[in-house]
Amino acid sequence: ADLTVAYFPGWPTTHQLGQDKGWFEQELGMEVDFREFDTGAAMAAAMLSGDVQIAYSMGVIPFTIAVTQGAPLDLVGIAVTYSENDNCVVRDGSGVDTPADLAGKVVGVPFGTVSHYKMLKTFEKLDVDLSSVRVVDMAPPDVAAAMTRGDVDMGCGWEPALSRMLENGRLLVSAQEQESWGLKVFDIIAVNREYAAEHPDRISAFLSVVDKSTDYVAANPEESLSTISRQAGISEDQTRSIMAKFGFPKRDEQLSDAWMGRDVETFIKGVADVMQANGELPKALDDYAAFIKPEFYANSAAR
Amino acid sequence: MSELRVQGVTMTYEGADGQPVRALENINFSMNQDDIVTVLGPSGCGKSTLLNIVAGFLSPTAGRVFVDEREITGPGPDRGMVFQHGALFEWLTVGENVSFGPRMAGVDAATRLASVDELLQLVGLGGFRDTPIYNLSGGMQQRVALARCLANNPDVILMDEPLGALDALTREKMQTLVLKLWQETRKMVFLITHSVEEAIFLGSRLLVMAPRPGHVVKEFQLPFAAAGLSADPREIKSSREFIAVREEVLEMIWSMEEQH
Amino acid sequence: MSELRVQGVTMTYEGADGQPVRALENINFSMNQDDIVTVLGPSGCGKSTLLNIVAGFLSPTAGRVFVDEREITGPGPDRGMVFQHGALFEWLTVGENVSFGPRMAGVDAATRLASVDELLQLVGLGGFRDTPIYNLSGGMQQRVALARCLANNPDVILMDEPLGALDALTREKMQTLVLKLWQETRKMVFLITHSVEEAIFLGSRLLVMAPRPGHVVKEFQLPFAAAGLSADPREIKSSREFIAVREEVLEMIWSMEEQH
Amino acid sequence: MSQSNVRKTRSWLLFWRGNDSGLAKCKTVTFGDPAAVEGGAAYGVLSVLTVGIVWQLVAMAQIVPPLFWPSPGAVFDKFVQIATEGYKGFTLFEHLGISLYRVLAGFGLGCLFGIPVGLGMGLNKFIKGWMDPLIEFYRPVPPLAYVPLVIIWMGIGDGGKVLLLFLATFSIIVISARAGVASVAIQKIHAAYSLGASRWQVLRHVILVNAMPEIFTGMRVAMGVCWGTLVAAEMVAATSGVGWMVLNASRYLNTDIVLMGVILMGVVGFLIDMCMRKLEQKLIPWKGKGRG
Amino acid sequence: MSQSNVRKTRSWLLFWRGNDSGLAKCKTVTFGDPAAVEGGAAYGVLSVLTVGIVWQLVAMAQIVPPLFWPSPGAVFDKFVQIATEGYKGFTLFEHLGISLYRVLAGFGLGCLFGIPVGLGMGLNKFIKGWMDPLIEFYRPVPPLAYVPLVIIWMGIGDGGKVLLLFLATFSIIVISARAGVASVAIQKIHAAYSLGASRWQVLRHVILVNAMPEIFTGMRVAMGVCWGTLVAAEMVAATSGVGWMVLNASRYLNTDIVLMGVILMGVVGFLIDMCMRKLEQKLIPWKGKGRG
Ligand SMILES: Nc1ncnc2c1ncn2[C@@H]1O[C@H](COP(=O)(O)OP(=O)(O)OP(=O)(O)O)[C@@H](O)[C@H]1O
Ligand SMILES: Nc1ncnc2c1ncn2[C@@H]1O[C@H](COP(=O)(O)OP(=O)(O)OP(=O)(O)O)[C@@H](O)[C@H]1O
Ligand SMILES: [Mg+2]
Ligand SMILES: [Mg+2]
Repeated sequence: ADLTVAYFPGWPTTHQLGQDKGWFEQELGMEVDFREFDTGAAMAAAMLSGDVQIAYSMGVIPFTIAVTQGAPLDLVGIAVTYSENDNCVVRDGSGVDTPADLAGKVVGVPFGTVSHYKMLKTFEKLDVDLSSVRVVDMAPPDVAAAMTRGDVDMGCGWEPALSRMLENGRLLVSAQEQESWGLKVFDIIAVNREYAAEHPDRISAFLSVVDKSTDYVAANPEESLSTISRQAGISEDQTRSIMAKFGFPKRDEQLSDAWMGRDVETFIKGVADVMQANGELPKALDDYAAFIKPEFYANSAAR
Repeated sequence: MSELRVQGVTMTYEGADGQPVRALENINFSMNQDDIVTVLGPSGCGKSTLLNIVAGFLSPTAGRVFVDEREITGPGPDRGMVFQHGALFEWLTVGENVSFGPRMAGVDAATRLASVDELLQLVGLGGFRDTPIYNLSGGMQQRVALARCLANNPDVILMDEPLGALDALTREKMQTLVLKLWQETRKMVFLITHSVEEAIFLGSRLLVMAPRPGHVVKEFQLPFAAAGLSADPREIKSSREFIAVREEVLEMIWSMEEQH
Repeated sequence: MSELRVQGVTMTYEGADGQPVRALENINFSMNQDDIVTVLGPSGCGKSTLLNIVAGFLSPTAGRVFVDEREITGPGPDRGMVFQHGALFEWLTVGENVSFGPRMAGVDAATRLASVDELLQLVGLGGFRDTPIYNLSGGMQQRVALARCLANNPDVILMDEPLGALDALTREKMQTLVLKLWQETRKMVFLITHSVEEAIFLGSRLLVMAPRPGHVVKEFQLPFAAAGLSADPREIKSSREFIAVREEVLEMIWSMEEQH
Repeated sequence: MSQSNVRKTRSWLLFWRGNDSGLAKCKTVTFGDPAAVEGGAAYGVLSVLTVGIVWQLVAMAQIVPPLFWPSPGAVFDKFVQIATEGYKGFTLFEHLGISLYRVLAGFGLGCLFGIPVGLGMGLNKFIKGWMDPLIEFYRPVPPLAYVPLVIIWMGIGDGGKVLLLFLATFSIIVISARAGVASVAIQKIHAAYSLGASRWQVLRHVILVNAMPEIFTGMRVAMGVCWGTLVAAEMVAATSGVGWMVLNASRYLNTDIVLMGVILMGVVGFLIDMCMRKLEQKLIPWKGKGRG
Repeated sequence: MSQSNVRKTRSWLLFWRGNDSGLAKCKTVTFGDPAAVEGGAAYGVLSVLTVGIVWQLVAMAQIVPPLFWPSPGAVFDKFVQIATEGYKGFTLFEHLGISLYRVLAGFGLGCLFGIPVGLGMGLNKFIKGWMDPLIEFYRPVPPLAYVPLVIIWMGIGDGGKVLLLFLATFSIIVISARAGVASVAIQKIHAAYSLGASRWQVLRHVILVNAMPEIFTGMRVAMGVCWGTLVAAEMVAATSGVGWMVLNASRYLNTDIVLMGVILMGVVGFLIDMCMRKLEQKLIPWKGKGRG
């Protein structure tokens, strides 16, 4: 393929409508291949190899890790915001009623992901001593399975596994409350820097199709739902409930201070500092502004 | 007084193509203490089959075998075995191989040790008690096999081509040893061989067998084994009587042999 | 007229402990067309070493070997080899084994085929051209080895215990075949054996060797090989002359042997 | 009852009781005799049936939720469904085909490079000394540990997957080819030279052919290892393949598909090994029949 | 120069040239002679050095960013750092210890159950028929394919990890123990019965001991496979272990740690195999020395 885009399986986003309708191919005038990836880290690794040029809905955390480690990637947009679709669930019968009860319990969470970060920030806010709990590195589906068995007391992750976790558990803290702490959760659109420098028009074109898809979904919700659920490989019901909690900011909103204008950079710097403090990263960079490139989105309207 | 009696033994195998193979047909003979019986015959005439039946590894299609009126139904320590090769336990030392039988029977270590040393002396392996078996030459290994079988004090010693894998010179020495053991221990010996000379030299009685179906063609009563130790073996083998018997036996065998 | 000449050949190995092993010391002899030389001697007296030097697999520490005035520096098709076993190519049929040499030399298939059939006839394996080698008995395999070596039409045939792994009866037949081939092809034959009888029966000349260091003790000129085909082999072997030589040789060998 | 009928019944019985030939009946020593365990395939049928029935019973008893223990019926339904409708854009047959293609490519490359290197190591002290530590070192590294490096270095195409399978094959083939060379009886080499063969002819007509049985054994082992490495290889950004299907289904907690995939991989792996054995019998009939 | 000094120099030279004994010098046929490739370890030193130097040069040339190609120095620094400071709460030594514990537990259990089952299959037609299809079927399934099922069935404790390693060991040990029984020369069995041994004594003193070399070979293979399965096992919700360390480091794109882990696993795997070989020589000195 001329252009390869990484995305998450089971993650129903509006771009899948454009994918289904072939708009990307039309707009870019080339073959566009969409590839499933397990984790943002795998996406980053594949982008390093040069085989993947764009990652749609890469987690902020893997992105932060990658650029801190020196990967030549850039953030060109926000893919999806989803505070409610990524959270920590306490298992019924685990005996955890208040945050203080977490001491000595087992928590399953995929390391180096947004869920992990969110958990760390939540613990910080709730005064839970990280060293008092046993945190286990697991992929969300595994967390869901382990919760059914009762092996973990609290699990963190994203959809669709999050729904499975909620079948026999409840949220530790609601998403609204977390958002009130300024704890945003969003996936980004990342590009291979070298590729973007060579073909800025393609990146902009890509972003314009994303917005076009978002518009179409808003206009034709029912038709879009079935298309997206097919593309994402999950049921229509699941798609509906997950997408209801998704936000898809468009060009103008993305360029505002709430996102790429200002907050994203602050957020990433905050993430990097927390990770450095927790020993997940050797050293955070002083400044992440160099990795945020709003100009591609800005140019997307000109087309 | 021990006695081995083979009564009307017949053995029919099922061949590869389902056809019956008549390996033995109505074999009858008996042997007493003081007998060393050698068996000679072309390949496939049923020698090993007969020995396996006497040893108790095979039960014959018809007929019975007795040792001192006890009917044989399986292997037992009253019949010691010496094979061509491959039957020693390579994970044990010479001494441990020799004392295997007594150890299985629960004889205590001190008693075992004494008899092992005596037996090794007898077969001429005095200083080799703690040597691993695999460091011995083929001839020495067969000495161990003989000692191991004697350690159980069996009534009969059954040997299937015991010297077949040895080179000519070693073989001559081992023939002398077999005769010596036979004369000193006075056990019955039943020995299969492919060598005409060996069969005549070692057997106080010689059975010549023929195939299709396996049967005994002729039995010889021979004087050479009894004389073997006192006189020079090479002289005996060059004697006129020996050569006469050899000619007769060879004649019989060549007339049977029609294979490559 | 072919000739093989061994001149002052000495061979010293480096032993396991770094000590030199004098396997051969100043060996001299030559053989001509019509000679069949047998070599006899106890284990370790350097027989195989000598043969390997003549074959060109080893270069001696000192001395030289010539075939028809050409000095030997490596193996070559002028000297055919027959080993005790394991040298046939089990992935080839009988015919393919026999025609291996000509095939390597680039002889075309039709010519090869004709000579293979002739050779197989000669060694008595007429109908076995397309049989896989592994379906043959040991004796038949040695016939193939002989035919394979003859296919190259060598000047000398070198054999290291060629009949050592065969049973007594097959061995007698093969002895006759060796004599027949020698007389029909008139090639030089150099044959190592452990069997005193075989050495005397097959050799027009017999070299008796002794170890430490390996050297030739005595050479016999013998009449039996020349007569071997016309008269009955068993008669020859029982003749007074034969037995006399045998006694002499055995006496020599027994006096050398001091190992188990 | 006709003659042939009798024979049929009889051979069926033989199969059932494990092909007791007349011989087995006359043997008195059976405990310890390796020949005494031949046959007995009928018990195998029994055992497979038993496992199936227990599985179904447990599923029916609903002791554990189907998420943990899908019924055989459910697994079979999935099989039929995926075989006909496909899974994520490819039919089951295509998934299998893609996986087989990757395995064969990695395996083929492994043989292509492994055999010459192994022969070289068996024949030449310099090549042997040079390659030995490299192979000895990379051999025990779990293929899965390479996966992150392979993605970074090779990207997400089939190249990375094939590289992993190649690495799994290569060391095994090298070692077996080398052992094959070492196993050649020196008499064969000597005989060939004495028959006038050149070095190249000895290599081609004796050493290589003589090493074939060992190489083939290595190939069988390598094929098994390749199949076992397939899932690891298909972790590398795949969108198809049976290994990927299992991993992908596990993400959606589709235990029935996972189980179906596991069984399928077992069956295919078994079939591949059977084919290799048959091939071996056909190509190397002399195997194990040399006399030293 | 003293006598012993001369000898030293000489043996060093021998090592260098690959221990050419006097013999090799007098052989005319070296191409094709397996004995001709003995020694040559010195070339190995050369090859390791060369690889190290090339690696360092490429790193220094900065052709590829260090993220793809960390320098040997960086990898070594990571090794020192993790060895002293630890990685995510455990020292390198502890990670290794935990991994070794898991491998040994799975391996030990595999042997404990595998040997009796293998012996049983070699001795009894019924056991053989019953177990055969089950083992033949599960053997070719890639361990990684089980991982999702193992989590569902066994949870996230060490149990699941050990189960995976157990499964990897079990089939290999069963097959080798069974082959060991089949390899016993019937004369040995016959001899033992004729010497008055009971069935149990034949099993204990002949069959089992006779199968030891084969079982041990199986154990060596199984140990290698276990080590190769370790990373898969530590995918199952681990927080420690070298396999987990590699996986975890790859999430953070710490290529240097990944590479360090890969090298470490290679070295440890190699050392384990060396120990097993030494142990084999010590425990089974008669290996390969029987005469049929
Ligand atoms: N297990 C068997 N099944 C079928 N036929 C057999 C079996 N064992 C032996 N036979 C056949 O029985 C006949 C006698 O065999 P046996 O081994 O007793 O001969 P032998 O005299 O010992 O031969 P050799 O001198 O070669 O050892 C042969 O025709 C042989 O093919
Ligand atoms: N490769 C070798 N390295 C060191 N010593 C050797 C080597 N080959 C043979 N020897 C020694 O050289 C001597 C002669 O050996 P050779 O094999 O020629 O004897 P042989 O007469 O053929 O014995 P046999 O009758 O047992 O075949 C022996 O002492 C042997 O130990
Ligand atoms: Mg027999
Ligand atoms: Mg020799």
